[in-house]
Amino acid sequence: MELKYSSEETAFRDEVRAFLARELPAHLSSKVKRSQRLGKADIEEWQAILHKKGWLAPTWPKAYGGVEWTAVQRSIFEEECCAAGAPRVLPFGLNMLGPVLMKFGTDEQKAHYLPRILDGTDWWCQGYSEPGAGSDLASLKTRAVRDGDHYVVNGQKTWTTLGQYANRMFCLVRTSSEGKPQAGISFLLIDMASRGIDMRPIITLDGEHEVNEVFFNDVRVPVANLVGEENEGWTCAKFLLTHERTNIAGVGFSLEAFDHLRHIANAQKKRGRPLSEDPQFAARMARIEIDLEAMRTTNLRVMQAATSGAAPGFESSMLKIKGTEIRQAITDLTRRALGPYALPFASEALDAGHNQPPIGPDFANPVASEYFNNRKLSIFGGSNEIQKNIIARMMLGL
Amino acid sequence: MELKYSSEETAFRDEVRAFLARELPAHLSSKVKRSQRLGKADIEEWQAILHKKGWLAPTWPKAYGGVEWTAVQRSIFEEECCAAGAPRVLPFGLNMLGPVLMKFGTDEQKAHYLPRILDGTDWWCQGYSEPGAGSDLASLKTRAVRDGDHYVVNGQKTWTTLGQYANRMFCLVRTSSEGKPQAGISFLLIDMASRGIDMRPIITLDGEHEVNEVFFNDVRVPVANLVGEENEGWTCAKFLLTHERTNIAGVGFSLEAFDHLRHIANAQKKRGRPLSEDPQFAARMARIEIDLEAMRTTNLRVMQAATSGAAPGFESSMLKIKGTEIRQAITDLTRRALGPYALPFASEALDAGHNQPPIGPDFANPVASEYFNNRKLSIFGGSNEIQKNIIARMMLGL
Amino acid sequence: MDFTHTHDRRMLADMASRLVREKYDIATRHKIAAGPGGFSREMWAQFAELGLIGALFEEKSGGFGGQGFDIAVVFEELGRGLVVEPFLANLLAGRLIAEAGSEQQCAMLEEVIGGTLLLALAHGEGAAFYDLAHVATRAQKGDEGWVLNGEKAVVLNGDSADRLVVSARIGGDVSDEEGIALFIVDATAKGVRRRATQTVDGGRAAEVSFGGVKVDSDAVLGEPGAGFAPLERAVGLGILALSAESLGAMRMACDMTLDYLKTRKQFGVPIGAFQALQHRMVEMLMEVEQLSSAVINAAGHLDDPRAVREWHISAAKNLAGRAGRLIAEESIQMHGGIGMTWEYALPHFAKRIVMIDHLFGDEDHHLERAGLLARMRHP
Amino acid sequence: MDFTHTHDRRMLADMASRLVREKYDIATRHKIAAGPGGFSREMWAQFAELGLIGALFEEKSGGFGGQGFDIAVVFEELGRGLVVEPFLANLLAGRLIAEAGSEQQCAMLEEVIGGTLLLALAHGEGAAFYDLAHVATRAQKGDEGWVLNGEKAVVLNGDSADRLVVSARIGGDVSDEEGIALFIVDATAKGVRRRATQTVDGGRAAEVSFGGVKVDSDAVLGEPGAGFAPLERAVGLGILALSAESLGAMRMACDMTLDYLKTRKQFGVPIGAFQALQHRMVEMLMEVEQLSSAVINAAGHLDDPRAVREWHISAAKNLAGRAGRLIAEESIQMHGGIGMTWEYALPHFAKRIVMIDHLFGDEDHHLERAGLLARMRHP
Repeated sequence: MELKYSSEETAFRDEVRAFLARELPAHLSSKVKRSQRLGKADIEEWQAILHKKGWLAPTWPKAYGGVEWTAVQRSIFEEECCAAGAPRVLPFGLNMLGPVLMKFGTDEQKAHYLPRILDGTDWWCQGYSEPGAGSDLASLKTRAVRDGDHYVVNGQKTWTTLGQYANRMFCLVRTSSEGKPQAGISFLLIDMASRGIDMRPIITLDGEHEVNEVFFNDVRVPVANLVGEENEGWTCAKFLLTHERTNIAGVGFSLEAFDHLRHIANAQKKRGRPLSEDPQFAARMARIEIDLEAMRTTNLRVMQAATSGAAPGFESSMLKIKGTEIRQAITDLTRRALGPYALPFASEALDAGHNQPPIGPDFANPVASEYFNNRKLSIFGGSNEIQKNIIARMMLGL
Repeated sequence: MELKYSSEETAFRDEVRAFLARELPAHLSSKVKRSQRLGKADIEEWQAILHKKGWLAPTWPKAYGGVEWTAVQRSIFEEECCAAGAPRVLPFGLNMLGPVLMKFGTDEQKAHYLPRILDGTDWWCQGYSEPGAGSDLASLKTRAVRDGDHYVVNGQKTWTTLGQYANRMFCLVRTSSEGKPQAGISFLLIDMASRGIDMRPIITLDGEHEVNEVFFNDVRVPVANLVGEENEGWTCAKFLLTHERTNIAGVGFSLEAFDHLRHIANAQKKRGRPLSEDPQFAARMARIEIDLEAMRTTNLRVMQAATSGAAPGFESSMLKIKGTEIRQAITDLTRRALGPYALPFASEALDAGHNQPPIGPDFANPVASEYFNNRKLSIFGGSNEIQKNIIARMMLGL
Repeated sequence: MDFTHTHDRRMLADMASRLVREKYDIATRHKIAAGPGGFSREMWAQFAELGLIGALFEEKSGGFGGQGFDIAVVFEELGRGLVVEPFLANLLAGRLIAEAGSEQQCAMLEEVIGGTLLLALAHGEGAAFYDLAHVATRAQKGDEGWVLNGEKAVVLNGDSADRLVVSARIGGDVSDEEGIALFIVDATAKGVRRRATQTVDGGRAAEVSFGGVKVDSDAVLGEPGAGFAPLERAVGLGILALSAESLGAMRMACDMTLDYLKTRKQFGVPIGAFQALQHRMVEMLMEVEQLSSAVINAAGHLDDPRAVREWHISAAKNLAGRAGRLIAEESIQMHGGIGMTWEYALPHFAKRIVMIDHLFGDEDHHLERAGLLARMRHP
Repeated sequence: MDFTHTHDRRMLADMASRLVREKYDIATRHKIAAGPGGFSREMWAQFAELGLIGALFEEKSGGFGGQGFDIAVVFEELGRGLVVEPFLANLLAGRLIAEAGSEQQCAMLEEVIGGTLLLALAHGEGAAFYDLAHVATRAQKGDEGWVLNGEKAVVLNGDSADRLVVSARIGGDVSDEEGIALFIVDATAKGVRRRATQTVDGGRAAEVSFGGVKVDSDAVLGEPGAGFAPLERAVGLGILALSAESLGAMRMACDMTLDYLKTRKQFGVPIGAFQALQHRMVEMLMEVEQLSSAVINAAGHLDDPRAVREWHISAAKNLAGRAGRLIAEESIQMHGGIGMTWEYALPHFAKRIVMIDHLFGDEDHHLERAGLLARMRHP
């Protein structure tokens, strides 16, 4: 046991900091720090910078252009990026599809798609959930019927995050209704420019367009775009879900959000003293900080164990649950810190370039909206209830 | 809506107070106030005093010797008795068996048993739970086989509260294994002096003897002791469980316990100031008091609605859950109020007559032990989980 | 003691309920909220005509009720419809005028009850953080009246009000209860600047600044310097109203969630068959019943001595905050993705429920206050 | 950074684990706890022989470890067996002597590590309520030494200790950090009165009063008046130990509950099939993992600057308190009636877990303290 960073690790942190100070464009970090909207170009710009440095794919093998950092390095990188206000790196290609292709893809698929993920040619989106298949994913109904060298796809996907920017989708489709629901699922790669695809925005409770529904009407997909065997897509899906949970704890986000909360609680006054000194508020802050510091260590323990071969199971579900609970607790407390200033909300102030003076303190505008938006954290990516079911099944063996 | 007590209600409260001041023996209230053990004689003494006054059976019809108080009168009586430190009145005969006999008993049974409940001739205990039938009561296995004018009973009951003092037990036994488990159950009255009954104490986690297990080995019970029809005992059982919940919220206990907590929190000092003024502790107290005052009104609303004919359903389960949660929260906070003085525990100090000086403040000794003992509240009498199942079934109709 | 409503009050509740149900579906509500001023003047006129504004005022003020239970039943129904019309603003300012005002001043309440004059309370300030006595806005006595200088924050419906009831300090320190004066100020008076903003729950508010605003002596409401007591009473009614509104919104959120649990299927069964969700649903329902009792207590103790009255006010608001967060978050969680969408009604209820916690003291504020008041009651 | 234990420490943990598992079943534990002094001197000698006492002390004190992780792994195993032998008392007083004592004074640690000399820390007082600086007991300087007067409350294993480390005030106000002196006092010295008591979790403690107790000058531990800093460090180790002990007890409670969920049947299925119980069990397990991390953090930051070190100490104790209550109450609840019985092991674990919250600051105390320390770290 050694909780101190080694000199190599400290040097790595310095290197990351220097890189961020030099290469992270101010117009991007400014948007992130002020919770303003990031567009497609913003995200692509940052990913290109990381790609140029060779740091875009921390978890990929070097052979595929990855970095092969240790767990501690990855956590340092994540913390520093969050602290600096770097845009988040999209997980769809890098953390979800990439590992699936490396494990189940043909040599042609790997050679074609993996470089395009790194160089930004492809923006992938995820075609998993359907209106009738959320937590119960295996009940999905979107059908793919073989027709010569093609599959013909019909059905509907939903909650497709940032699908409006994507040119490709990895998609679970039903190729058979024999046997258990899981048995007849296949994993397909779909060109979003294909005829018969219709994408419609879903506006979330905070008025934002982040997710979409996607309709498939006789969409023809080459059989070459099948990953793994036909009807064996569930294996890919499960594998993907495990890897999606890299960084599922969101420790970096939470540390940065807690810092922001501390800033706000010091600035806000209650009876003339900083709110951070109010006994009730201080207790709420302390409770979150204690949970967060413990989870930071839990996360590193799990990541380190996973690196040395232990399969993430109980732990990855736990990190999802605790990680999202803590992130939600932070945005909840940040909302409370505003008092009545949580109410005013100018949606237009979330656009860069908006330069009206704010209503209330300059940090106030996005806070309540983010609190509501973050309710999604415990729903998406396998709801926290599903995660608890997974843990219970493992622990109880029932 | 009128939250003020009417002049009649205020006069009634005065009458109750005067009665308690005059008739409640000091040696009993002293034991209650100091959380000392009450013996059989203590409880019988107090019930005899109430019986003499005609106040032993608030919920019974006058025809059977009851009082027929209104809901508000009952709550006043309960609050005043708790505040004065009166021993609790045992529910087994009065609130459980009594109403069952009135509803399902023969004229002979009513004429024989009801007066004996009031005058203290019979001390009833309950024969419901079995080692394999707790929350799942209908799976009980104790068998009664007809043999001429008798049933022959074999099996085991458990958690028999104060069974060590009882001369009679009302008991659920299986008389048939046909149909659903509920279908073959009968409701029997058993003389505890019968040959073949063996009672053994169960010592609880706090070292006390309050509950027992009872073994039946070829115990002969006259068929005349069957209440209701053979195999129809489940109807009696369900009816009883509903009536058991009279006063299930325990508002009077909670009010008195909260007063005691307030006393302790004023006496205990933190950094030289009363603990009751510490922001964190004050917040914990306030939260409980708010919940308690709301439940006091919820309880009266339900009681009043029940009096005017509405069947207690959702509400009686809710009162059980919330009522026990609040009682447990109070004993939990009382424990916290002691600081390190929660640890010392002299069991012998719970006996009247003990006159060693206490370790620490005079209120400290029983507190932690009571906290642990009160864990039972959410388990016994239909666990809070079972109550939630009941409510869910009603609400969801699934 | 009696827990049944009078016939008249049941009629009032039924009428409000019917109106909201029939005329205020969620689509209408969104349209109204997005329109000019954030509410509908026609709808306001209808509410006035049916007596729902009058129900908030006592007969001596020209109203038809004004008791705690009148306020509670009306606002509970408003909460069920997420009604955005300025009931709260007019209750707060109107009851403050009724409480402290001269006969002449009270005369304007006829127009308020008739729906033709709109009021708002300009009291809270940016640095107050729920401290009701915090007033930095100053009033200086001049030759013919007073001059007001200062800024008010998040004035509910302050953008559309015709008149503002303004608190300003004439003595004492910034958070003293003594030294607060109240004024009735024309919203278009010279030196009054209003900056409107939408609120995240679909309402409207304004920042209002007073730059050397001159008012006549007859603009003073009650005794100058003694404004805290009537302010506390009026805000107490506002808190009662908000707690009841939140209760109504929570009942709707629970109804929608129960309905969803019965109809939404996963793994071949309605999700309501899952025990973990069942038990969480039960906890939500119990908290709603508890809040319902706390609202009854607050409404029924309005005429009690201050420490009792205000304890029950704080108890209701604390429970509204605690239960509100539970129900808002859990109802979204149990709905899953659909609960996150603008198109569905539920999240709008959740947003209103949570934002009510930010008005006139959140759960922590009222928990601390209840503790203080309890120690006054039981010294 | 590395989260694996060294080989030596894994050996230590294994040895402690085996000893507890093989020699310390619950029946043995009850018998020992009910015996004279509340613990077994033979068992203590065995622990000494196997080096478990020595593991708590650094090599320079004659021990074989004494690092934070040594303490953590030993106490976690002690927690799994509900061991009642006076490890904590000897850790607290022994490490205080090691920290502040002269070479001569430290010489007695050899006997402590050998199990032949028993120590206890007589510090807490009735009115302190977890305030570590609260010392009303006074020491007056006389001609040839000091005279002690005062009373100490709930001195863990104070009834059977041979020597007491006593805090007494020689200057400053009753809760000043300055002005605390420490003394090593023979437990049988004239004027020392001890009143033994059982504790509700099966341990022993004593009220100890000092009535004009005379001690020599060489009884002073460290610099008179500067006792707070070493006291805080020693108590910090004690809190680490208690948090780890609680962790071990919680792991046992969770194991028993998991086992019960798998085997106990209701309604024809194991009760672990009920989703509400499953999810609650998962929450328990997650909190245990969190506490495990907090214990690692506390053990690993012992050499950091005070604000960091003590923040992690308070974080661990707060989590031990919070997680402890959850796991104690939930494990009893899920067991139902059987969890309420003396005969069954579980409730004894629950009692110990909850009572640990009452030693050296409960969850609220350490929450407040963590908040203060966090503001020192991030001003």
